[in-house]
Amino acid sequence: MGQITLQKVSKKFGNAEVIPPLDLTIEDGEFTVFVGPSGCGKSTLLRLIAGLEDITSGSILIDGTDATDQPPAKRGLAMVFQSYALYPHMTVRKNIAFPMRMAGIDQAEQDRRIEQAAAALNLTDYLDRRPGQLSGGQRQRVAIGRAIVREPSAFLFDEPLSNLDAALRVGMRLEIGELHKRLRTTMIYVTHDQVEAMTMADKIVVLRAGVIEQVGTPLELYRTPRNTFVAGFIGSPKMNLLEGEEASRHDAHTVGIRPEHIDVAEEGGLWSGRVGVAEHLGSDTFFHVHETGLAETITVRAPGEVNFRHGDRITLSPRLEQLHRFDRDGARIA
Amino acid sequence: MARSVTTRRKIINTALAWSIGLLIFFPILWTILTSFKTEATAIANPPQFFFFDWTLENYAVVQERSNYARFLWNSIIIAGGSTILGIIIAIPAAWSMAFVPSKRTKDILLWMLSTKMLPAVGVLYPLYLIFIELGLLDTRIGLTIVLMLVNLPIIVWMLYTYFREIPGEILEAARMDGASLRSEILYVLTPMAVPGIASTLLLNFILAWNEAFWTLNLTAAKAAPLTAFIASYSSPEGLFYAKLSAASTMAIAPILILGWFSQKQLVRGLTFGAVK
Amino acid sequence: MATQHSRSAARLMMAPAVILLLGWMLVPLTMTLYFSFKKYLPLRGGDLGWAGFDNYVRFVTSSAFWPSVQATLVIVGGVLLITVALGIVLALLLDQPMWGQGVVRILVIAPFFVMPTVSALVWKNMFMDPVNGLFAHLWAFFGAQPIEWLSQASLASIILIVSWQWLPFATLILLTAIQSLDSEQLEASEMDGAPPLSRFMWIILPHLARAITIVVLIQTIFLLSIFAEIFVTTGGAFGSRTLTYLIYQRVLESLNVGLGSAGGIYAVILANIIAIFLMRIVGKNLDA
Amino acid sequence: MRFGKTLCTASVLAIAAAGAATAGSHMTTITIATVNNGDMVRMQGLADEFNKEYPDIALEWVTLEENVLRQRVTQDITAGGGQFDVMTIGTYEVPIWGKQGWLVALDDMPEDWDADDFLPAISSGLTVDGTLYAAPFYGESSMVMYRTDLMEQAGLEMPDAPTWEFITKAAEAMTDKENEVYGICLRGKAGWGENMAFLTAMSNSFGARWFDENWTPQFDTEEWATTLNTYLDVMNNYGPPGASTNGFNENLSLFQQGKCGMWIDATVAASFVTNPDDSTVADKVGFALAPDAGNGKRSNWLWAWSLAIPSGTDAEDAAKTFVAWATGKGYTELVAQNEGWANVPPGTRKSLYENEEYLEAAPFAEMTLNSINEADPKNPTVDPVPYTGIQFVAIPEFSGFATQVGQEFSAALAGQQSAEEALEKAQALVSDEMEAAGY
Repeated sequence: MGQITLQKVSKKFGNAEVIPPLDLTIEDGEFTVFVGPSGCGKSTLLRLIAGLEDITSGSILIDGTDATDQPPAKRGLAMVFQSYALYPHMTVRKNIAFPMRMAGIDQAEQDRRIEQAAAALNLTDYLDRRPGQLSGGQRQRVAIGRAIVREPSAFLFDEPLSNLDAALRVGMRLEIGELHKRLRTTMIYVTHDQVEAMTMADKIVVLRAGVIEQVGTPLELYRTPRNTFVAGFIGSPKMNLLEGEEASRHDAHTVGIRPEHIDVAEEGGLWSGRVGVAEHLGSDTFFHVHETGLAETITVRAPGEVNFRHGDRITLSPRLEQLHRFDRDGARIA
Repeated sequence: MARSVTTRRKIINTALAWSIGLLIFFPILWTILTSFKTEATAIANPPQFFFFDWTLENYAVVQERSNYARFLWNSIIIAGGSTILGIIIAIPAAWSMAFVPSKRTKDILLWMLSTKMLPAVGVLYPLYLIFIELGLLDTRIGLTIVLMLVNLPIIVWMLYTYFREIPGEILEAARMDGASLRSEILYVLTPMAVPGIASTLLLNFILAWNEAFWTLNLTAAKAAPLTAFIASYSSPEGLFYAKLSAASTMAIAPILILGWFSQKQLVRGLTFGAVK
Repeated sequence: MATQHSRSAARLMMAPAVILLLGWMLVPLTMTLYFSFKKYLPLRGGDLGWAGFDNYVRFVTSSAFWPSVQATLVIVGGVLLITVALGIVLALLLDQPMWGQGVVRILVIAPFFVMPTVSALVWKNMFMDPVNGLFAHLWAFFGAQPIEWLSQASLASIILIVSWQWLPFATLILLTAIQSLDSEQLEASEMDGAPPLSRFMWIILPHLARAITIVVLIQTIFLLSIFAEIFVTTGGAFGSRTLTYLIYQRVLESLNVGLGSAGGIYAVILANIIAIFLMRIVGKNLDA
Repeated sequence: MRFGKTLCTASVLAIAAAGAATAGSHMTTITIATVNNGDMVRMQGLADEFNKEYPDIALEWVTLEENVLRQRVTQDITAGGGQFDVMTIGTYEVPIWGKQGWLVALDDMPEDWDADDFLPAISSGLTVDGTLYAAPFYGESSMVMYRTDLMEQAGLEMPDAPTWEFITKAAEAMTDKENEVYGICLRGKAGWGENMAFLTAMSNSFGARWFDENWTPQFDTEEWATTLNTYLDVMNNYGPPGASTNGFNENLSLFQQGKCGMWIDATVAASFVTNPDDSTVADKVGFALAPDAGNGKRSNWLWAWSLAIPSGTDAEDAAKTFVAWATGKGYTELVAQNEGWANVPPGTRKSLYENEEYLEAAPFAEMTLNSINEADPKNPTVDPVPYTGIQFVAIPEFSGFATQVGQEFSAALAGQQSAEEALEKAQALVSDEMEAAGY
């Protein structure tokens, strides 16, 4: 079980309000990702849930009981830290056993759970090593193992993949995803990387300056961003946001069009411009187009085989049905 | 990446460093050498370096005159006891300062250090009266407490700087894992800080060992450590360099040997963890 | 960065150390303060009534007061200057590649282990004695008149002895600091065409600022109260009487506890002035 | 984990060990504070003999350098610390402390201790209002010790009672700096028991005094100027280098190495300079009375290192037993048996100077006795004074300001200031201190 409810939760550090009062419910078994640029308060929010920080006002309910004043250990949550926070003086086995030792679980049960977790995480051969002797990915798995054996009602991940190299990150992403599928336990995952958010989440919470901008499934966020901030944050490369005359033509203050929703051709398009940098990824090619008279740069995603060079003049055709319209305050116009 | 250096440069470095090192070490070497001389050779001009008749006579005389083992044992108890006691009191304090800093933390830390600036002579008489009142004069326990208090600020500061190097996330992890404050400090923080604690222990052991004001003024016979032992050889009837050297060697040898064996920890300790 | 719970725990855990030190500071200090207003002469039967500010006035107006403050500052300043300057040179040298670095380091650390009393005795008798000391032999060997170290150059001699004791400390801290300097920084500046001297001035020295601060702070704390070195070598004669030593003479040689206590209070004030001054600098530098 | 436990256990053990130190049997333990002078060290060496005789008294020794010892015992007795059962103190402290009631009267000592045998000059200095408060361990005056061979070379002959004029002449004649032979060695090290002991005694022979009868300091007088100038002249011209840091010990060592022509110092030094084990000039030493300047007073002092028992000790009987043993006639014989007659502690008993064996073994015995008898602590100098004491003034403040005066004179000897400046400063600081003390 692991339903987590935040009611009017706020946090001040001194006089600075980091998180204005907010409400949020995370359903049992859900994989929720907090995403936002650095400094948006997502880690703080996670630490409030963990109990590592006091909330200034409001209350936190875990499975319906008020956990606001409970110390971290009593909340039945497990956390995986950005730095993994492994105990360097203990072996992998001892690291994993530590929470159980603290909970006073008997030795046989401890061993059983360690074996199980180690097998699941491919750590069996490393149980007697110390964290210092492990690679980054292995350390990550130990940290997860330490979280699993507690059989918590929810897992909290604080940017767990940011210290890994790109290839490993993709692998670990999948492992965590599969773990979730297997355990069906609530997971809250903090990241600043929208790709991670999109690929892993059941539900994404987009935060900016402590305020929730939008909550929804990845596709909801992709298809119907509630405002220009979410529109610009979700999706890669970023959505092109245009103001001025082009926007007015669509009765909006701002219009947005994603790079993958623009077609390129040598001629005949709606807009025209000159190719700046062309990034050839093989499957796709990104063109950064200048001199369109609409914005500094318009990014376009074209199939890999399309081949224009720096300096070529091209034309662009936006698919108008995929156009997002926003008002003066940046809110979506339905 | 370290760059390779020409052999010539390395030879010059080596020669220079060794000469300076030996120069700095020379007074100690000379004392040790002199302790094996007869009184006559000790003051001979030109000075005798290695080729003299080595004798252990001075050590025998010194041992006969004063019970070295007792002074040594007192030194060990007092220096060791005060250091360990200090560490036990300082660990929680340093934990608070390092991991739960408040606006006043630094002020408290600096205040603690400033208590070390109080001139000991100024408070000797009052303290002597207090010691009489409490029956602590010439007891090892009294001296242990005083030296612990004298060194406590340094211990707290050193531990504080070591603790600050330990990432707070690990302690938070322990807290998430269900560790109580006590378990957190005992099972996670302390073992992780072992190198820092070891060097703190060492440095303060040395400071306590060499402390000569309180140890001399608050003891008579029973609790007198090696500083009192050496005080009975300063300026004796006639100047007996060889015997003085023997007594000096006996007084500094234990700590010198300890220091050399634990050089690595000590170097760390001396840097107060504050320089990286 | 913590919860209310850990904050109150923190306060509780700091309590023993704070209370002990507070007691250690306040109890004797209060007694000293009390005595300082008393005519307290143990050899005449102890407490002879209140003295008002007599002791304070007498202590400051005594001809020995200002010279003793001056001697204190000269010794502290002199030792700091020598240990820091030589410490940097030595640290730079020890940082170079060489054979037997470990052994050299041991040789250089050794003086730190020597009891102040022992080192004072050894220096005074075996080196600085104008007849039998090694220096006298050395001077005589070159045909020079041996220097009467402890009387003709008493302050310099004491500074020499104390510097010898503290040089290892300074060297080690500075060495560690130098070793932590990113060699890429130096290489970059070399690529930029900086000659060795400016590399030292603009890269190494600023990097050492923090280490130097620590050396100065710790050494000042210990140097303000040096006693054994003076007691053994000159007994405060020849202008080497520091404030600490002057108080010692008042309290324990003249057994004028009242007067000495007043001196003690002055010393506390001086120490605090220096402390505040130091803490200002250190406070800034320690945060880095 | 284990580390924490070890830490706790270790500290508990350390505290327990520190606390358990004092457990003991029915033995009475007495703590004896003493100076690290040769005679006292010898006494410590003979402690086994004491224990053979008194197996139920255990002796704890606190042997310290003179200045440290004096400070420790003074601090302890004034504060009532009770750390010591027997203290080694001198003629300066005994009258002051005895008057304060800090010392146990030695009026019920065993019969065979024979208090009447003590030399009157010595015991009078340890007596307050007719009661003896300390037992003299050894007594001393000061005298001239000189090198007979150098004197002969110089073509001079030392009279038994020389004048300062002669001493100066002889010093000049004996000085041979090329060979590190200096005509005269005198104390220069600052301290009331070091250079000031010598200079005060010397000043007496020039008719100077510390205070007039109204307790006004007298450093501005002609007599003091003559004293100090004579001293500085002879030392600067014929003294050893570094004289301003030489005390008794340093001079002894110089003399033993054959570097001094003359040395005016404590009579006890005689046995050391004539001891062939330590001295290279043992068989070339002559003795004479301390010099005078024709004013009817000689420049010799009087001192007795004595054993006293602080009142309030919890082992008074055992302490008395020890004091009686260490200062009794039996001890003298014990030392004679073990170390030879020349090494017995001198200057305390009449009987010693009637002992043929001693007189034969100690060529300096007669001169020592004469010097002691020459001294008169009640009338130390030419003019009357309000104080007693020859090389000191028996008031509590003396040790403090005399040491500071000593530092000024020492600085003058080191050439850092002139005699006039030194005297001026001395006058100022003594006036200050006397005023502070309420005279």
